[in-house]
Amino acid sequence: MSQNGKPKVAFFDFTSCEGCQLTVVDSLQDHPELLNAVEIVQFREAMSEKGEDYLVAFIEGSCTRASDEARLKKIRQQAAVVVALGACAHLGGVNTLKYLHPLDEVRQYVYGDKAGWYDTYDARPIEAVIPVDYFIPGCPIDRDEFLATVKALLLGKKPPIPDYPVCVECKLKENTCLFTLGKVCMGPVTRAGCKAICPSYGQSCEACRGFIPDPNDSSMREVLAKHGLTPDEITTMYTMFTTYQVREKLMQRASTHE
Amino acid sequence: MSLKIIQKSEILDFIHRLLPDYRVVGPVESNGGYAFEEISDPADLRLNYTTTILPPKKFLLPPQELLFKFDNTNGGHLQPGPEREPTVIFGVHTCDLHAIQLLDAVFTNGFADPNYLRQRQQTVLISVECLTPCDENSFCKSMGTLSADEGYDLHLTDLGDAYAVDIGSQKGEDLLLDYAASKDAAPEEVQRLNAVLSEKWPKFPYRLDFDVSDLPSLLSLSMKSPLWAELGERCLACAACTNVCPTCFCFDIKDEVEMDLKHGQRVRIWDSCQLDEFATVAGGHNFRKNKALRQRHRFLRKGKYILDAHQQLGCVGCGRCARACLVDITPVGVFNELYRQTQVEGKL
Amino acid sequence: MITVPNLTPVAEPLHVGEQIFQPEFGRIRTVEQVGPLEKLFTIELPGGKSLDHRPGQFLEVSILGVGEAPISISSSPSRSNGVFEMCVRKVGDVTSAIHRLQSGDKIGLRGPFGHGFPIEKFRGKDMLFAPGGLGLAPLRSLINQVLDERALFGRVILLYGAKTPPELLFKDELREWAERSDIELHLSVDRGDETWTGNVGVITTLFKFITVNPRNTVAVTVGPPAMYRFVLMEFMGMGIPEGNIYLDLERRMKCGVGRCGHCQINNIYACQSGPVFSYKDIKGLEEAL
Amino acid sequence: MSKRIDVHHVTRVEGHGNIVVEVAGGQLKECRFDVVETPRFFEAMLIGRPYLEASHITSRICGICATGHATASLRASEKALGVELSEQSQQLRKLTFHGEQLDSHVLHIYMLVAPDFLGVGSVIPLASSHPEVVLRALRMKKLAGDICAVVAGRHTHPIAMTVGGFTHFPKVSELQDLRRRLIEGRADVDATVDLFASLPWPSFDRDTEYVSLTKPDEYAFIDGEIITSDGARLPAENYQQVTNEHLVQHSTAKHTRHLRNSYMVGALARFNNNYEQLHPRAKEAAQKLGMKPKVTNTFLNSAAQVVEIVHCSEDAIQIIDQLLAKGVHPEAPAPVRQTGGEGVGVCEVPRGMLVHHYWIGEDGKMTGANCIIPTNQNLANLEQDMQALVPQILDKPVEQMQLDLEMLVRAYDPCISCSVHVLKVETK
Ligand SMILES: Cc1cc2nc3c(=O)[nH]c(=O)nc-3n(C[C@H](O)[C@H](O)[C@H](O)COP(=O)(O)OP(=O)(O)OC[C@H]3O[C@@H](n4cnc5c(N)ncnc54)[C@H](O)[C@@H]3O)c2cc1C
Ligand code: SF4
Ligand code: SF4
Ligand code: SF4
Repeated sequence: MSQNGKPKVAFFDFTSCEGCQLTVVDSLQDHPELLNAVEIVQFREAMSEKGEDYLVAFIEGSCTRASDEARLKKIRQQAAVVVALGACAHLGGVNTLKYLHPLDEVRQYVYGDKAGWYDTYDARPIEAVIPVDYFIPGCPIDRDEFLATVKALLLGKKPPIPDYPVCVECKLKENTCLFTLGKVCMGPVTRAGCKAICPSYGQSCEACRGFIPDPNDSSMREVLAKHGLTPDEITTMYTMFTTYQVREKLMQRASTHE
Repeated sequence: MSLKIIQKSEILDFIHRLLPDYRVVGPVESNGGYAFEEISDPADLRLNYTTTILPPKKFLLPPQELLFKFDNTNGGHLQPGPEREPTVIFGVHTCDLHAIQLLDAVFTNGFADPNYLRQRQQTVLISVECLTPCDENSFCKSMGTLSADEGYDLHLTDLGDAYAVDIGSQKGEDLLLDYAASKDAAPEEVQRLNAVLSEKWPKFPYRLDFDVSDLPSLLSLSMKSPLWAELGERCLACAACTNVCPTCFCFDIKDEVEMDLKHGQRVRIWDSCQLDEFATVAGGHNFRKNKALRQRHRFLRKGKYILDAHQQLGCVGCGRCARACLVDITPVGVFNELYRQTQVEGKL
Repeated sequence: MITVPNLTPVAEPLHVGEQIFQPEFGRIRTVEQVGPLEKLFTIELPGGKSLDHRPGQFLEVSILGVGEAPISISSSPSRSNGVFEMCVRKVGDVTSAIHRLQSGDKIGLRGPFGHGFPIEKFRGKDMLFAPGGLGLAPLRSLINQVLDERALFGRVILLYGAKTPPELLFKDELREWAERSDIELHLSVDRGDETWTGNVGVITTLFKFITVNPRNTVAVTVGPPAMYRFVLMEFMGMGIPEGNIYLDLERRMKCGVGRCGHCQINNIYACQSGPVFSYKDIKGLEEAL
Repeated sequence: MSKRIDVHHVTRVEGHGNIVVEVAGGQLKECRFDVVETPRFFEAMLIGRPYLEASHITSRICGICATGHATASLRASEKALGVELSEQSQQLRKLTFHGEQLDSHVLHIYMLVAPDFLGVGSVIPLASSHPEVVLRALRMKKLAGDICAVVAGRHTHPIAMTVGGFTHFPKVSELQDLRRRLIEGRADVDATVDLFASLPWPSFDRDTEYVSLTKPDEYAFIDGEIITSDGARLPAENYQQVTNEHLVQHSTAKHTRHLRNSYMVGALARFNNNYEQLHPRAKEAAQKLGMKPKVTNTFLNSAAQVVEIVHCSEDAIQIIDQLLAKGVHPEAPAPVRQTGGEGVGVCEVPRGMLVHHYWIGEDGKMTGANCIIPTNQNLANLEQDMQALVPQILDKPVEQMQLDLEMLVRAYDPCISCSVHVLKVETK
């Protein structure tokens, strides 16, 4: 807490597009009073000042190189509460698409014979490196959910991140289901909270918010197959943001079968 | 009560005259289908719609409803939710009308629910007679909801260029007299109505393989049916079935606060027995721990539990859940399969 | 076939006005830590109103901005003095917020809800209480009423178990009861420590210390869901009729008035028909235990 | 006298970059802008994914110019697959593009640049010292974001834009509402021009080659040819002749050079090259800001952004008027004419010219990609500017030098997170 009684919060970014930080700035458009409720002591994208005595750390971006780990650990040491901000931090996000190709090939493709100059490894969620208290899912995060999380933390509550799937919100919006329109969608197994924004704008949910706690994967894959997807296309659907999770699950299954 | 006639061309004027005094709601085109929406341009109304994703229930029991506001500055000052608007709902199909009658019972029996009732008392229901089935998913005829002799304020039947109007209540009669140009039905119009009604019934198939009065006992006998486990394998637990259902009324209650953390509101939001969390208590114990048990609960509620508590079936055969389900779990399919199983076992 | 118990309300909630969802505000008089995670709150109603509850009933307790949680009334109606007590274990959002309250603070209340124990049916009977852990909190209300009407009851036996010695709640009262000759008290802990000289083992290990007259005994258990099956077996093993066995079925609850659906056990709503049930009434319900 | 300036992670820019300046004995020894942002490998990540996903993946290159990346990506795929956009789709694309341009420019000039001039460390103290300025910025940003939201669902990672058109269409009432707000918003736009016209812009002069897209009939944002202030003009497909990307060791971002050692892209380049096509109200604003091409003061890149705010607001009104006149008609995306191919998509995102170059296989999967990011193109020029600026400010205290250098970096509105999407040029 600072002297004015406002908890000090800091924002950090790792490998990301900074769209979640931008969404934080956007959330001020309708709620400038946020600045009265917390004291922001670090926010590189928006300010030059730097305070090191933060209580809550919002971390954007995934961990993609060994040197990120030390920085993450330092933040964890200082912060009483660590919140993963957005899909990159929460899931590894779109950065984990790298997984689908052997890493050397990726580096080679982009940097050619200079590949050795750059330090990088498989992208991973920050939870793979430090304990994370809460997460705000989404690529990008949802403004309202960000504000609700801040309020919940101030009240000493768990942030109200839903455990139910996107279909719940999609139905409440009375969208015609994409499956009815001959398209496909990851909504049934994806964590809600985005107000089903993608199906509402005519596009498949791509699972940017990660999976619900107990998804019925086998049934979901059957649904996708029934709507004409090949196994390869189903893998593609499952890996836009969640390659890390899908891979973890496969490895888990492999190790239990051993 | 007496039968009235209103010309189709008069409906637009009827709504125009209502608009200053009422929130007018009815089926309009939306997302390639239809939806009950607030109407600002009477020309948008589609009384010959097929079905909607969400039932008109959403105007009586909104997906998110303010229960009261609070100001916590000095320990708690409460302010009840806003006054409800007088509302006319046009185009309620008879299945949905039966569903609203059930909701009326649910929210009146025991501790009456002021939030629901405040809106309900200010709502005028104008139902329409269905003359062709919505699609292959509806099974209203099997559920006994293909017609209604009560529950509406006004009831319209399409006679071609005019609607026959049944008056179901004083509220309906007053509305008709004050806002619409109608006349008494002539004998030949009464005849036409009878003809229309008798022609419609054969067009609707029975979809249950047994009489609906056997449904409650069928379900009691089926508590241990292997079917539930099969459904559990398939069910995605997306809760689409309950969210679109006109008779589902389970809810959650949540607090929302402003950024000052002092002012806020308590809201009621739709909940679903199909979601993992629904029956989970602190410590993680879930009293219906898998999808199979939750599906069983859903169907027993529809065909038995609600009947036990409120003397009306909890399913009106609208078919919405069947349309919404991605893995083809449908009441007709489930009920018929349970019936088949009991037949094989020689139980019923 | 599943049975449909026919349960008629025995007590009307007093503090549910027309606005069934709006809490009234009581004021906290005292707060006492009674277990590692448990605090006992003494609360007075505005204008010195009395709660007039029955043992076994509960309140929906509100912290505006955080939410509501169902909490049993832990004090006996026979000792109201214009106040009542609730014992709250800190497990989540609402219960943590309740724990942050101090004496003098306001607290939102709705209820009391549910049936209490049908105490008039118990009079003249021997009473066997077997609460586990936090289960003593709701049962304490009934126990104290029985003690206050001691002459109207036969034997009073209390078997109480907790996980560890510090988790035994209401130690002062336990000590008092231990000293009374008209209560047979047996305590047990799942895991002992250096201070503990009593019985070690789950609560069912206490049954070997007692004998009862099954025809004339009312047995009551309140505790975590996992405990019930075993305690019920003990009760029935002693020959106590199912209709004389009572238990408290706690479920997630939101409204308290039989509508929100969370507490539904097959066709009944635990908040309305319960949370106290006789075993006879619910044994046919697939989802009860 | 020797000084070393080492700004670790320059703040108030998008992404991570360090300034390293070393002066010994009054001589500039070293002057570098290190990009230390983590490499991201988007081009490689695209390989093997269906082309329909490409714009969703590449919008994640940058949250600030997400719509720009999506647009360049879609244009690349559309060129590769022979897709012809309907007029309505083109209008909608332009409208949402303006939304992003406005959002990004407002963010940059108000939240990142203005604090330097108003003597505060960031927008947060600015909110207490100049609340009306911050509230105006937030209002303008909200309107900008809402333009994107109405057309494509949201600004950061637009949803409804797809190869061949859109999957969702704005309602007439939504467009009318935006139009009304844009008209009302003119007051905020004017106040913005006045505010920035009153700021003491640092004097600095270094002519360079200004590179941008150009179109015959409009101030180019989407599509067009490449034009440079040194007189070159070439089709977008030949972008490599201009960009000449090369790797330098101190940076995870690639550098570029054309006719000189470096060139500049961005609002100032567009202003210099396409001034005549600005909306009359934008030209008026330029006059107020004292700008007439060719402007060679890099700091005025931010002022050129102010001019573009006026232009984009006015052009957005015109586009909405045209859409409203014809009515918005939901339509299926334009058909794909060939199964695979190669295409170059170009647009002028807030920070300058952006190129996406795609190769799509017969099976509809991406086989190669190359993205040229504006900030990369500017890095060499930024270093040259720093080398020119340092001797002018050598006698200032280190803190002041540091601030001046940071201000110079910020003038470029560098988007470092974008710029690390370097890649090898040859494919397959
Ligand atoms: C009839 C009844 C009597 C109870 N009596 C007591 C008592 O005397 N003392 C005591 O400490 N606890 C009692 N409980 C349990 C108490 O209600 C829960 O521990 C409490 O609701 C948890 O809420 P929370 O917000 O702190 O926890 P969270 O885990 O943050 O709760 C999340 C949500 O789950 C719901 N929930 C979780 N667990 C339960 C539960 N067991 N019952 C109902 N809702 C739950 C709550 O509504 C809450 O909104 C009783 C429960 C019931 C049903
Ligand atoms: S469109 Fe997607 S999210 Fe919406 S109901 Fe269908 S499957 Fe669910
Ligand atoms: S619909 Fe799916 S992809 Fe879109 S924002 Fe929601 S969770 Fe993410
Ligand atoms: S259960 Fe299905 S068919 Fe029955 S009323 Fe509900 S939505 Fe309609």
